[in-house]
Amino acid sequence: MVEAKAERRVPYLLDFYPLQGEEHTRIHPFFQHLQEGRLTTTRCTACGEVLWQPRVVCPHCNADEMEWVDLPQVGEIFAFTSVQAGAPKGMEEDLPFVVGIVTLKGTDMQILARIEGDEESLEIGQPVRVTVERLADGRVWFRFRTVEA
Amino acid sequence: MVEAKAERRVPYLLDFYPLQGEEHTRIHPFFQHLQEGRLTTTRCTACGEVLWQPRVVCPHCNADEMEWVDLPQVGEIFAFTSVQAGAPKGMEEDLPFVVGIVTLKGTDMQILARIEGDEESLEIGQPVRVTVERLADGRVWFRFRTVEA
Amino acid sequence: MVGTGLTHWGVRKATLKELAQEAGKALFDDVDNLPKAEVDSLFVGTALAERLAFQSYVAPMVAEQLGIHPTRMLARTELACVSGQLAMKMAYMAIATGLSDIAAVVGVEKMNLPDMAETQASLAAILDREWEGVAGMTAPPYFAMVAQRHMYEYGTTREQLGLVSVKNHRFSATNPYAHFPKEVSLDQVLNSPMVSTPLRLLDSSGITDGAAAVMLAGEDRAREFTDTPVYIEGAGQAATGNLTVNLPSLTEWPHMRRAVRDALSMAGVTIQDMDLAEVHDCFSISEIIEYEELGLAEKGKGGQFIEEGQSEIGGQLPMNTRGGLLGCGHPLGATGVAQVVEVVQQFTGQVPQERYVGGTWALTHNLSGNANNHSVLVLHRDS
Amino acid sequence: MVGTGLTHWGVRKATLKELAQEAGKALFDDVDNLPKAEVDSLFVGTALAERLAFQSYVAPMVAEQLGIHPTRMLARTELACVSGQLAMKMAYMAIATGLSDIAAVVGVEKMNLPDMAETQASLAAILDREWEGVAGMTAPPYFAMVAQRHMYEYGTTREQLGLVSVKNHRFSATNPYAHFPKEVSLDQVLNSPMVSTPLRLLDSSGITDGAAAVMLAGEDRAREFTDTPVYIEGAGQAATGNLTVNLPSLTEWPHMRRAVRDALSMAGVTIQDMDLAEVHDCFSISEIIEYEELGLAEKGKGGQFIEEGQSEIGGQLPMNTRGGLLGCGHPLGATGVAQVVEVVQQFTGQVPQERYVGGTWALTHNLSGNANNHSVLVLHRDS
Ligand SMILES: [Zn+2]
Ligand SMILES: [Zn+2]
Repeated sequence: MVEAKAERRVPYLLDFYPLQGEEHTRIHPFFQHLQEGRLTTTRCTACGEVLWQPRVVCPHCNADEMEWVDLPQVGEIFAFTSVQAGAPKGMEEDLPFVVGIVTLKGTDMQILARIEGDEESLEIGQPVRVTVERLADGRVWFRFRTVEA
Repeated sequence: MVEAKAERRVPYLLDFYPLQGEEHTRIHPFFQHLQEGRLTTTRCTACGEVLWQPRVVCPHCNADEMEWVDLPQVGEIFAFTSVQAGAPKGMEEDLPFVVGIVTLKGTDMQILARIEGDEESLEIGQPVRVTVERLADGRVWFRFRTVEA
Repeated sequence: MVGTGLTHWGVRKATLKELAQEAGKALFDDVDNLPKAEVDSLFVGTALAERLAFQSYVAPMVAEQLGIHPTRMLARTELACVSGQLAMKMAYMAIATGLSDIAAVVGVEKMNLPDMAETQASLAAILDREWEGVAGMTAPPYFAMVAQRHMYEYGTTREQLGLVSVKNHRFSATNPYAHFPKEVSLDQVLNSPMVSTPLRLLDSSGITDGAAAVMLAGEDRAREFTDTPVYIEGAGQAATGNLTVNLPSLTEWPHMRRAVRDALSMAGVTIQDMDLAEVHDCFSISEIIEYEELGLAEKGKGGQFIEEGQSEIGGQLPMNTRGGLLGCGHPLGATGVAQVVEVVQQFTGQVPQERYVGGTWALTHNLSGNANNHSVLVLHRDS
Repeated sequence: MVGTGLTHWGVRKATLKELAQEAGKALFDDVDNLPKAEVDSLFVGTALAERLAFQSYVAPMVAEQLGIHPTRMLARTELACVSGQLAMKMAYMAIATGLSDIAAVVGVEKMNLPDMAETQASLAAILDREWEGVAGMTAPPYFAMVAQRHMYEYGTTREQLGLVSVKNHRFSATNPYAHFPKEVSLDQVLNSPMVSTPLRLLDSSGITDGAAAVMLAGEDRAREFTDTPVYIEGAGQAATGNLTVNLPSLTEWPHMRRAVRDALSMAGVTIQDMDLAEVHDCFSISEIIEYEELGLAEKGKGGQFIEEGQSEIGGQLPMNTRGGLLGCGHPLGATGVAQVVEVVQQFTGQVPQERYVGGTWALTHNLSGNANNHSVLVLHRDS
């Protein structure tokens, strides 16, 4: 788990994290699941398509009956970079940080997120696991961290 | 003069007041003049056109040699409204406030600004005078206030 | 146009993306024999997504939400309250030039934020932020001054303004997609909270989340998808300003007259040929002035026009039968598209009997900012 | 195109409005026998004015800054780094459909703020803010991963990337309007500060303020204003995505191939007919992949292409003779317009001898976001 920073209230104009409650988004279960440590997405009950990110309408068959499915918690790094300069407002103190694309185990689904861990030792193909990032205001997000192969 | 509010640093995304220094704008003399209590604008030295707002290129003749001219400090109200709800971020405490269009004396030039004074007593045609608004960070802006006819 | 789609409008518990998905579903359900792969282009009208949704580059995002992969054109248009009509016009041009065969248009806006003062600050950036927004100017104070001058110059009454809202709410009461689907009385309008003197809450269009969508195809393919295609036959636009104090007048909008004239002339018709019109009633005073600039009422007599019921069904020209911006709300980028949706649904008999007009010719009008820009489409269904 | 205008690019001590005025002056000075009143339409390409200038609804503002009053069309296009080319394309369509006779196009962006972290936050909103920006993603990390994969899959070398920057800075050294008007050595590139591994500062286009403008007229009127009109003969665009993880590949851009193919085919020419090209070198890796997707280098051999000097003057196809985004900087909305300006100035012999190519056929290419959208124009001067 990634610890919350000290609370700060930024304008919505500069707040990168999605608003997560039922009053803000129809995919609020995603965030509830993430609170529980589960990485999930939607599956179309009509055509079976599983998509990233979660949807309310299926782009393939136009149905709008979705069910929530768990995604693998582990995967391997497909690409990554260490950001050394040019952080967006609110992320200046994070520099340097690593962002990467992870292929989830047993799927061809990829997810982009921060990757925790020693940048020097990262490489393409390295195994990683989801970890939950908790914000001071109660919201959650996710990152990956390296694990033993 | 309108007193400055307590200092607050807002993101540029929510900062309504123009950046006023030479490093930010080619019309920085406008703000310097306003610091001195003068309301000025540019006059095209090629075709003589006087325009609001100040320019760096004349829209009429395409020349870019401008000179600064003083505008009348007084004028009369052409239209006004008292804003009672829906203030932009940072202006919530100003509610209710009056905004109006003022025709500058002896010209057909109009300027839009806040109007200080008892809203109930305002009327079309009422005489007003420019007053300088000073921000805590040293920047300036302008409003009008009612004066005796 | 070969199909339409609407989301529910209001203070929606949904994101910009989710609104786009809903509009896409409604659209593809309506044109159910059109495979998504045949949609070669997408035009997205949205005004303030960069600020209100903290999201730029909305066009490819909407494409992904709809599940289409544009192979000919992909564009986002922004022109404040005209953003949606501009997307329509760009799609029209793309098809007319052969740069697209089948194009989707989506107008979408998410306006309600947890901190509405941030929404208002963003709306203040539609006017010149440095010289007008800084004074606290947004649309309501601008149109309030327009109303003040119209009352001062022509004797227009507070009651006449209110009647516009009464009419448009009567129409929106029959529109399940509207933000405000219920009737209001003149008393209710005149006693609603003051927003910016002399305009009250019920003189003002709402701050609304919503989306609207239309599918366009060229004449050669339109009948594959519908028996009753509706065509864009005329387009006109004119602008001046930009600062409020540099407008020719607060109460006369000569550039609207020009846009109307050009659009009608391109279509080879006159205003008398129109069966209905959707005009930009962002505030009650706007519709009053629009009666005048459409050439239906003499200058200064717009108030009398509504009193006489001339913009009602059965009057000289029924206007805003979907409920207008006053009744439906005004999600900036969606409005211009939703007006076209109403016209198509009127022409094809898809509206409730209470507001049915039908017909074969219609005009849609949007203005933006401090009314410094006016844009008009003329629509036609082969009879 | 019958005329062009550029401002100086860089970290400018000027506002968005002032940049627009400067571009307007340069444009009208260039087309000095065209009265402003005859310009009936204006198309403004700008990406992030809502955030970086706290100003929406930029089109009428730019009209006022230029002193024109559009009576036919007024529009603002936004498509991130393609915003400017999209404005060009909309003007082309307006003229082709007769909705405009003479149209100005202005691309403008003010990007440098006192707090550059706010600029970066706004740039992060070009990618999907909720699912990618939130992770700290902006363009550099995206193209850094593209570079990592291209090196991993094809053995492209750090030095090959650097050579793109060396070439483009050699060109920008002769361009007084460029943000970075001086040559750099390969050593300087390889030792410049790291931005996002493996990309360094000199692999990256700058954060630049600037504007560019073009005047368009139809074939029937163009020769009133110039003896050497340049025409848009082809246009292509294709998009996919939108999320980075939903792209078909990081290192292959099949939708770029499609946009190139369509634009060339519309013009009835092939890539071999081109005399020069302006391609979107937002990062050094971008130009390498573009060699491949233009069909000039085999897949994976883009690095070899620059090593062999094939994109230099005298090579297979000279590219980015104005200095590209690497040498000129990248004011988002201005770039696509400035590329067209370079082509026109090349065709009409208005560039310094050191970078003169001339010719009669050229291609301009822009990509946007995470390269999920590619747009191409083919330009021609009657010989
Ligand atoms: Zn499905
Ligand atoms: Zn002049």
